[in-house]
Amino acid sequence: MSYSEYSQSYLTIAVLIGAGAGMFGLMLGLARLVRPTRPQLDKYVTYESGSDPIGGWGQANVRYYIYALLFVMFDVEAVFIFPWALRVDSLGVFGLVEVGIFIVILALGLLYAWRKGVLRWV
Amino acid sequence: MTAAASTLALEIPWGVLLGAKVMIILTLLPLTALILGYVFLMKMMAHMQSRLGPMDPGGFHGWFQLIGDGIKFIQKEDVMPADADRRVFALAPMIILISTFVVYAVIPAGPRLVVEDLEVGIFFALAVSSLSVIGVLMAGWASSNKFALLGALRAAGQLIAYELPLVLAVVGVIMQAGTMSLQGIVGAQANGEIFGWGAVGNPFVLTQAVGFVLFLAAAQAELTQTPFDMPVAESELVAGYQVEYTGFRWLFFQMSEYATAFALAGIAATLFLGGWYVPGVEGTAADVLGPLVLFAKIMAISFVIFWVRFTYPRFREDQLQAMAWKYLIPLSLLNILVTGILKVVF
Amino acid sequence: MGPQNVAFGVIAASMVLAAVRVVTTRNVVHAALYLVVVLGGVAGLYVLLAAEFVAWAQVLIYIGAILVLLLFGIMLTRAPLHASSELDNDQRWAAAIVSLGLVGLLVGLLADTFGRQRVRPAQVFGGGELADSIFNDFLVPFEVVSMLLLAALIGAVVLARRDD
Amino acid sequence: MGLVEQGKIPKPLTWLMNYSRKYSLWMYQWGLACCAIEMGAALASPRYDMMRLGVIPFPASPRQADLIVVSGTLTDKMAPALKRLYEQMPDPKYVISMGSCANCGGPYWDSYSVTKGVDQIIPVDVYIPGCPPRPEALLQGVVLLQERIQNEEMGPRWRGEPIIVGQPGAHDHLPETAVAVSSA
Amino acid sequence: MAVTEQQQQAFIGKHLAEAQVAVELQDEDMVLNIGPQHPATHGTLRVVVKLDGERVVAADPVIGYMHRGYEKLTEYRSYPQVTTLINRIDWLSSFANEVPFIHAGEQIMGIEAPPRAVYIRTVLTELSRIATFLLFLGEMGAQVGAITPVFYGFRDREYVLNLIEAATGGRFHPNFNRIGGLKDDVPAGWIAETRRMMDKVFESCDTFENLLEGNEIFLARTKGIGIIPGDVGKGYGVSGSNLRASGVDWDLRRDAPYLAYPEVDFKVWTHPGGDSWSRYWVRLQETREAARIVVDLLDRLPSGPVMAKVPRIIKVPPGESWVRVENPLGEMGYYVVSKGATGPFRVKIRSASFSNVSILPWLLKGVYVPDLITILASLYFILGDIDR
Amino acid sequence: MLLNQYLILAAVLFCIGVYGVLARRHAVLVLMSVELMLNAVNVNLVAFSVHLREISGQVFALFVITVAAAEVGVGLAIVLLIYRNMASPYLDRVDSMKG
Repeated sequence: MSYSEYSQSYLTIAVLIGAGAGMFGLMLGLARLVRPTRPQLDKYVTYESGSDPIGGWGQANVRYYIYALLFVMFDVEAVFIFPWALRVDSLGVFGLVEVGIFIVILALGLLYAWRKGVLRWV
Repeated sequence: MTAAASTLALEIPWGVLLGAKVMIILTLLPLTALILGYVFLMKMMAHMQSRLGPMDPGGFHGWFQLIGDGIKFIQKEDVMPADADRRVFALAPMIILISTFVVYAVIPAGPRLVVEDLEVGIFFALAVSSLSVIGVLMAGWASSNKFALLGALRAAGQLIAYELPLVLAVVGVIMQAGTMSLQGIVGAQANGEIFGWGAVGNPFVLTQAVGFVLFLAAAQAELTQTPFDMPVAESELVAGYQVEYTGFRWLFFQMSEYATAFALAGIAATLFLGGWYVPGVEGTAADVLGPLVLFAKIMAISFVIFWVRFTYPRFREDQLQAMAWKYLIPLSLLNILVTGILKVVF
Repeated sequence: MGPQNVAFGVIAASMVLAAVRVVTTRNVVHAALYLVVVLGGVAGLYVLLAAEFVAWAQVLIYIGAILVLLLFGIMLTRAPLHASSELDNDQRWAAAIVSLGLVGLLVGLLADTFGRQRVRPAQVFGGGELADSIFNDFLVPFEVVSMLLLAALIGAVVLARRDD
Repeated sequence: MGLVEQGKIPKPLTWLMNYSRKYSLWMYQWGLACCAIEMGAALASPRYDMMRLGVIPFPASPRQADLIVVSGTLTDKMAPALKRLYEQMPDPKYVISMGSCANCGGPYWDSYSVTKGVDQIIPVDVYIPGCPPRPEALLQGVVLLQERIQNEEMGPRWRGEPIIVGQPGAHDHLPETAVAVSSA
Repeated sequence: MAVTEQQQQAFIGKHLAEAQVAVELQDEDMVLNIGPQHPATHGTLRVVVKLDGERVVAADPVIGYMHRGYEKLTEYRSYPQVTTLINRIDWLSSFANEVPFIHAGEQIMGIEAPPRAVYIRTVLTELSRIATFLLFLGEMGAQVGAITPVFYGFRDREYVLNLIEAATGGRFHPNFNRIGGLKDDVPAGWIAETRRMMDKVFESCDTFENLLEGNEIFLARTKGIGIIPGDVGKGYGVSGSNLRASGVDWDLRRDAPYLAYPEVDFKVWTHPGGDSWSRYWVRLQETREAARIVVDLLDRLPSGPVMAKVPRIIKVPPGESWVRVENPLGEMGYYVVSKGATGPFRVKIRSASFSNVSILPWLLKGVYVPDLITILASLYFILGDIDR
Repeated sequence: MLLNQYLILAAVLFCIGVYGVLARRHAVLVLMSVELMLNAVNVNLVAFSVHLREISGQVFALFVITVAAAEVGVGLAIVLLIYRNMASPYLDRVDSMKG
């Protein structure tokens, strides 16, 4: 694939992204023409089952952080595995062993997290 | 597409072609959402529950139902909570929509019918669809609503946890096909053979059955469909991160959900079921039949997705995460290693 | 002025604007979202440079993973919905002077060194070429990367775990 | 200001919009008392299956709902919450008052804690008598509401003006008990 | 007893939650209102929960959103009018509600209903039990996220409602009981029809067993969730299936016989688990058992009148009576004081759900939000029965 | 395209990152500024890789991304620890080591 063909296809992608945003804007603009606006006292109150929203708003649980962290690590791993997957044949046994070690080391991390109990809710 | 034009012996200028492509994708997005929503959500669910589903709207079996919903949502007021972060709140659905709809660009529907056959096609699709997490977090945070925040965190936690099996299940296919281009993967399946018997090609569902199951399970979770619908669990979080969204903005969430279902089913069909390929059809005939074949395969896969959705109760958040981390991800890593070993040995 | 240059201009301008907003905005979540723009812009630059695989790796890892991690981090530290004036310390002016000085210095140096050298992407780099390079030339770093990730994982788990 | 309030929507488009509003009544999953069970039967029982009429019981939050069926006794303690939830629904929105309690207090007409009629706090489009009304009655109420939506003027509804029915026109043939005056 | 200590903790936790709201949250907890409008609360219950992430630190049910002032209203109504009203306390099993009040009246007046009336009352009570539990079986699925069971629940419930309607004229609130008997006899062909429908009920119980019991996810969501130990349950006054699911073998139908129950041989189902699953399981078994009781009673339905001799205008002589029965939701009791007028002087209602939800602050401590929903669904309360 | 386009853009990004690191006191914002700097480096690496027709630049960019992932992971864990102990995400509160 030559660079010019390549850039054309990405131009298409870029135009698509633009068109997606355009459609979003267009539809909302259309809706704006038609829809009513009727301010009512409670309409802009945050919904909380019909009660007054009380107290501080929100924080997350540290558990999610650990999941996200595990995800980042394995995502990075996946990105390294992809190129290898393209060249399994030419890299042969050598590549396989390399990637095997790579995967096993990261799997150790998962095992560690598992053993440490961070995959449970407590 | 380019070559489809040349078979018609027409030289279509690139700009016109681009416009046509964009228009096709733009119409496909709501159209697929409508089809999936109507066929599965409205009708199939109703019949599974010994009901009829919408019958009145439009006269014939309620075909107008979802179109009517769309037109109604245009007329709905756009409400933003006073506490909300207005810009972020407004933009979140757009991010989710775009992350879905760019994926359509790389799914081939015939030997020459593809918007852009990127060299890194499947990787591109995975990367772009991972952006929806940002949109979900934006929506949940900007709503200033506790249900929304809890829902967004659950959704994000779930989307990322199941992103991995999704990505890793694809690796096996790439290993077998030796390319990341979706067109190339279809080609590899069309020309492949199993143990010297190549009559139906080599749909990777046969050799990558584990990968296929992993992919479907992960897709189910990515779509936040039951049993993985914790983020938008009605009976708990009301509507999760979408709770404060009204009117058209909310419709965009729904549309993206069904469009994503369609796109993921399309990718699954392409990766594992041979995409547009059907044995015996080649050349221009494949360009005509290809979209229909692909559509049939997509509907078959979507049927499974929605079947599961209407049958199962939902997991609890920790069970859901445990399933991803303790079963799906180790299994997909194992799948990669085994595929690699087999590939290198044979 | 080729189309590539136009694209570059658009991307660069939005990146710089967003980057400035990252370091000046008074809302933490907004900063993270502006960072999305910068990171997306970087991916765009990679695409322009025909580094296709790296571009989408950037999107997958940086935006899809690292930024989500950052957002989780922000929400764990209680992200307020409204602007807060406490995000900056009192060294703003000093910092501005330092970085402006640095910009001047670097730009001067670069202009002097590379002048009008051109960059001509000739070949598109998908993943395959990267694999060849990684598995032939960078084997040790590759394995070290996995050790690094493992170490980071263990470290972070130890740090973030609540012992109750 | 939208086009509807200025009356600039052409007639066929008005018809289409009314038609789609009519068949896309997303109803809020929420019940108050006895009637809620009959409402549930109308929605979830395959025999009645209100979804046939395009009433989708999907949203659990008021933000995506078009229709609220006040099904059951409204108490004075609940009334502010009901009003808030009603107001949190985006316009255009419709209200069906289901059952005697919601209409007028029903058997609790002399109770100290019951609001005698939900129309004291929110405008009602259709009243359904009964204690509780059978699911069929709710279906009939929905059909009446749909008829009203099909024939309504969008402008007044958009502006939130009182909607008077009973003038010569579309609703003459309807029983008086079922369709009454709604005021916003 | 362990209860008081935990009760105290729950109480302190609740007040901490309230104090926290007053002084801007200091730590990582947040206060969330679940209800009065929320799909999980079956109407208008409001549970104020204090959350740490997704864990419930303290939960405080706020009731009264459905309070209609029953006990006051009964003071201004005559006996037949009160029967109309109390139908609507527990609106799912209306017929079962009428029985204890009518019994109380009959006891004070010294009247006994004829045997045929007693039998039909028993049959109708069991039918309303089936109707109630079928809804529960479907609803429980819906609350843990399965969409389909609720439709089956409603579908099969119609069979029973049709029977009740055929016999009493009212699908929902029959108002069929009179002091001294029943308004009417059952219509012709009703008995055969009921037998046929009971077969369908058995079938539908099997369906639910297949749909939910064999489902791994359903098991994972309910097993070990919301465990009520037997003595804690008794301490809080939990009754009915909820208590039997905690292994307490206590059923008023057997232990304090009324209606025709002494003449029926039926099994009181218990389960030692005490968790949401056991509550589900016990109710499923009780649905079957109720259908069996119905079939059994129909076989031996005595003939004769359905109304004893009572004056046209009922005046109950001065006196008082306390009647309690085993309703589908649990123990329902009426304490009726009469001063000789056409209406009662004072009625005190002991409703099952009120006591059942009083265990919530204790039970919800430390569970996760999804489990909270499961627990609320499995306790199975009716708002009217809580608030009256 | 000029090589310097990329290099100068990277330099500007880098300096914005430097400003952020110096001027911000919210720990997460400092981490974000570090990300800016790392990305600037990556742009340089890839630009040179293409300019010199040498793929190792891109491999290094991947490695840098990896390192950034590890850095953010551990960095945020530390921030969380600080937040938990000091109830504040601001770095200048962490001065108990100061004499």
